[in-house]
Amino acid sequence: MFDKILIANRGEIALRVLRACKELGIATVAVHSTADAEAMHVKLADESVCIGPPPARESYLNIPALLAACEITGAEAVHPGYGFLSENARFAEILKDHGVAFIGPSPEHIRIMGDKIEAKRTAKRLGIPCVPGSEGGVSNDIEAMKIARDIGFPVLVKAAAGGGGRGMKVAQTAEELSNALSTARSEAKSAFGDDAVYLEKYLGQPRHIEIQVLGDGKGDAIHLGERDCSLQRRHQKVWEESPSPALNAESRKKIGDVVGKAMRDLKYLGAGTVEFLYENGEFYFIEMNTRLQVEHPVTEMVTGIDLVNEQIKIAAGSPLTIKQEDVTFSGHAIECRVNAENPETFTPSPGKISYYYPPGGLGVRIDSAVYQGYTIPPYYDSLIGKLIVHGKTRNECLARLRRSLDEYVVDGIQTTLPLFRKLVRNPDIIDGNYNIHWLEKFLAAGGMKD
Amino acid sequence: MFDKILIANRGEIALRVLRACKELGIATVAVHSTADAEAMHVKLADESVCIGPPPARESYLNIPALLAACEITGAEAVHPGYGFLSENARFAEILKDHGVAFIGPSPEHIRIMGDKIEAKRTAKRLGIPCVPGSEGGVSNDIEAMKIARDIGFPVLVKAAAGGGGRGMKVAQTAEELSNALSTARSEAKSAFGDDAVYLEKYLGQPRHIEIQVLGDGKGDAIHLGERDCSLQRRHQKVWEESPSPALNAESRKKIGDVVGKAMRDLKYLGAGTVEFLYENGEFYFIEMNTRLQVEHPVTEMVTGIDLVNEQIKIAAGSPLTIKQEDVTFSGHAIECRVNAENPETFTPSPGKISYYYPPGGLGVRIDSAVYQGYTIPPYYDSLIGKLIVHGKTRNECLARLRRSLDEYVVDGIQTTLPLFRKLVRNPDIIDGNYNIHWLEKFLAAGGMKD
Amino acid sequence: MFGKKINIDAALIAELSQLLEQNGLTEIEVQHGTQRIRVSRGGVAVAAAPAAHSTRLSNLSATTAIKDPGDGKLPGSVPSPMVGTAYLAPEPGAKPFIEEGSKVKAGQTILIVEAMKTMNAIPSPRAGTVTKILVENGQPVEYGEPLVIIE
Amino acid sequence: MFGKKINIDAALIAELSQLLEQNGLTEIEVQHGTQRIRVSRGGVAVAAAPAAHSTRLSNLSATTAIKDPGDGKLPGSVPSPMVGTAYLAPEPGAKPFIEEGSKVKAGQTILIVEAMKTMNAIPSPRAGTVTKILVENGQPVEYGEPLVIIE
Repeated sequence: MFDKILIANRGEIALRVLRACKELGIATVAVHSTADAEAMHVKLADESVCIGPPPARESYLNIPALLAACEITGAEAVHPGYGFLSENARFAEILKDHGVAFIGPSPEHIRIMGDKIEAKRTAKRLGIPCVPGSEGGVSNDIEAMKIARDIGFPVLVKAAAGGGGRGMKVAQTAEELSNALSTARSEAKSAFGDDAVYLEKYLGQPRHIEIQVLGDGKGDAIHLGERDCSLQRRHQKVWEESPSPALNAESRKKIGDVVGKAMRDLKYLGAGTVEFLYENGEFYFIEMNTRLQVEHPVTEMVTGIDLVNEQIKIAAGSPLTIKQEDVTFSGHAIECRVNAENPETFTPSPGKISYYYPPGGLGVRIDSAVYQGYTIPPYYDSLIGKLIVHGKTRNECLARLRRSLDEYVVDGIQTTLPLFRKLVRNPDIIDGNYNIHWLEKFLAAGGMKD
Repeated sequence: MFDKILIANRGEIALRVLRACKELGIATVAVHSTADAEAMHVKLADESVCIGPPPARESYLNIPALLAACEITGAEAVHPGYGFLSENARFAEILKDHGVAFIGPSPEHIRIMGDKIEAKRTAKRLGIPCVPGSEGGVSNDIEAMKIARDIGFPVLVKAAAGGGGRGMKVAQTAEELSNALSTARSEAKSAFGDDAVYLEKYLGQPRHIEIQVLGDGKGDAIHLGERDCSLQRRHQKVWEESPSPALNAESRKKIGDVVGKAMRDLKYLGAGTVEFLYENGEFYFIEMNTRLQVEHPVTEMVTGIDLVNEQIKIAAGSPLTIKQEDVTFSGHAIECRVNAENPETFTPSPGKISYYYPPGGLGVRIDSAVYQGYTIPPYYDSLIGKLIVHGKTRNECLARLRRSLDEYVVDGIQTTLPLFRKLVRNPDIIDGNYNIHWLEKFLAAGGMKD
Repeated sequence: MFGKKINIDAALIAELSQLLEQNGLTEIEVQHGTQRIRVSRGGVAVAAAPAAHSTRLSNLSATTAIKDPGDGKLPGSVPSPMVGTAYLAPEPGAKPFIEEGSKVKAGQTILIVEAMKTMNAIPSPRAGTVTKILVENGQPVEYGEPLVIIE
Repeated sequence: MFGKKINIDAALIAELSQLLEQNGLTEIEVQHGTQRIRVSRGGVAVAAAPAAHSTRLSNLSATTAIKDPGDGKLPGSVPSPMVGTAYLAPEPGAKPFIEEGSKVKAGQTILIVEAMKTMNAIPSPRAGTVTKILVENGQPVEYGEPLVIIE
């Protein structure tokens, strides 16, 4: 096992990793920019090293500074958290070259999953279900119709050279296909100078469901069930839960087994998440995150497994100590991401926390690195805390979430707490009846004004 | 179900009950003395009523004031918490007479279990194991020897009229009995003017182990396993855990089944705790507490059952929704009672909390009603918070407890946190190797000075 | 909502005041979620119903504690010695014990607080003039809540 | 121990100072549990080892934040532009780049910071006199940590 770990991150995830290290009896090194000298992870670490000025590229993304910090402190391993260098294959490689362990997967796997096309090709090869489509340009309407009938309507016609939604048309039925093709072609031609288009199954109302995995890099891997992260705003998850209101034990086992097998075949190392869109009972691969995720606590709450603890043990060369049959799912967990933002406009609200009172009691977990008197710097992301609540049932979990949101006090800055107080009382949310568009629609319809 | 509950208590337990009410959608009435106008349970309740001046007998123990508070607020039920009026049979009766439900057992059961002799008689009748003894005075040495051999050495010779340890002698072996009898008789004669003595099995190194029960008052009852509360100072529990390091699944089931059956036969209503001394694999009844206990969270953490929620549902006339076979024990939980006291002398340390930072993260629960800027009044008990930690194993739980104790900051007053920081690192505690005398010996030997 | 400062909606108060006048009322109370506004004329100007002080968590960060009306710190006020229901007259329809402007002697009954079906006569603590009656007939009162002001 | 104020044991410091002198040492560091005392002479007076600032939770309640030596706010000081190991001479045994009292020109190398096996020459930001060298040869330095004072 490692004697000393350097935590190459900040905020709540740095504290999360630090806690796991302390519980394993491993000494910790916090690194920080000059803006984070007063941060909680710095105060709690055994050692700390200032690695640069506030801009992330000169501090938290500064590989030479991080290596020098490893050198002068003698850290044996680096935990990258999420964001920053956590999915930087080069960082993982350089660490390896310097004899420092990277707590994460192999550089090769980071690289594969960081490349959208390569990731999809690999997923397909491993038997992970992907969005069906034409796999290349369609040359004429007859071929297009054949493919469309194969994958089933509605279909999406996309410009091969496209991006940003231009040259994209939906054909709900066979009748609409010809029209959609010609419109997409002409838009593609004028926008990109190339009228090649391809077809893909169109998902109108999907949920975002992701599967948590753990692998030992030697061919053993397990899945830890799913998280439903459909409540998003501008592709930012705001509320995550496990189990998904849309899955049952059978569908969970089915997709879990597929993903588990894929990870064993890949010889995946460490924690990872395979993300899917889910519609009409079918899963469609989006991407794989080769790191710990913000929402990992909901999985911890329903499985009782400490994911960071497992990450560290795996990185130190230990085989998986948990077998698939030992993984059980108990109760329900929801996470709310509390951001320092205006809850209606979502404009960031950095500044000093003049009063801080986190909720407590049965089933309530707070993962946060803020404290009363702490000043949230304007340089980094606005996540200031995660409220994670567990209950025997989804209903108990919702009731507990409601009362803990009402207890939570953060004064001096604006936070997204009022948004969650609305959501937890919304009938659609209570019924689990939402998809990836729900939150944007709710906000656009003035849901926060009622 | 009740629409409105009055919480006849203060501090962390008032907040605990309030949280359960909120999660059940029940309106809450906080009552408070003038000293508690700024208390957290008052701030969070839907309504609050000031019921008297600081002394408890004029406020929290003031039955007419509590009844008047029920009247003016229209509360349908009263939750008494622990302490104060929670084991006052008269209060339970008067509430009933006024058409207000008491969230607790029948006045009859409160009364029986409040009388030491009656409680032991009832326990015996119900098949609960008690300390074996002579059941009355022993007239001569021959009879005494016969009884002593029956119950087994060591035995305790006690003055029938005694108290306060006078006229009490231990006979470790048969050889010592005659001497112990004559010494005890002469001490009893000179101290109480009565030389009658009786015999009881002597427990030298017992643990305190208690069984949590829930009954519906109609003959259904279950047990929720045990708590080991052997770490005590002056009969005050300071650290409680479940499961007990001394029991295995078989012994747990055995005593649990005995207690469960006893509660079914008694037709016990609500939550209760049957307390035992435990030595050499045998249980000996001490008393039964007919209320919620301070240490109830450790049971909640290992069973996932919300005890206060169950109390309220039972009091509203609902049958038990949990069957014995549904109760499972998962992982390990430890509670530390954080008191506003000097950690060496245990002198109370009321005053203003100038800084408060509770620990967070996976497996950490805080039950506390204090907050930064709150002034702990000098009138009531010194418990300011309970840190409850859960882990998959006892070792994981201890590691997590250690790191959360190190995170916990309470400034402005003295607390017993330093005591727990010592305990969690002590080899005997780590090994679970302690009995009811351990803590006093540790303190007397200067354990806090090292 | 907890965690937010109480915002005083001056326009709403003005609107309610107008409605009060137009409809010849003495009191309007509007509750929406956890927010409550009570507008009254002729009664005592308290922010919330006496038995339901919605002192909120937002107070946690206030530098000075918001004082409960139960403090009895109003100069010249007579605090209620118990929780119960205050009555201004010995029986329904009878003449009130005191009126604003009445002279009272020490020990003279100024009102009754009923608790547990018992009528408790509240004596004046001193001789003086009743300058203000702070409770209405039949109003629930807390321990320590000011009942009348005697100067 | 966290949550307690750091108590300065003046007697212990005096004793360590005496031991320092008696044994001809420049530094003694004593750690007991989470408490650590470092006494040194000739070096810069910092409370803890440079790479291990044990800024503790007890600071949370301090009204003024305890300043990191890494702030570079010492008047006239030259802060380290990177994390690494500081060397006062171009190679072991060689003459140091500067000594206290040296006059330096702007751009003149005053020391080296090694990071990732690379020797980075640190130039003087201005002309002046070196009044204090704040780091020892081979000492790890943080970003922004004051290296020397040039007046």
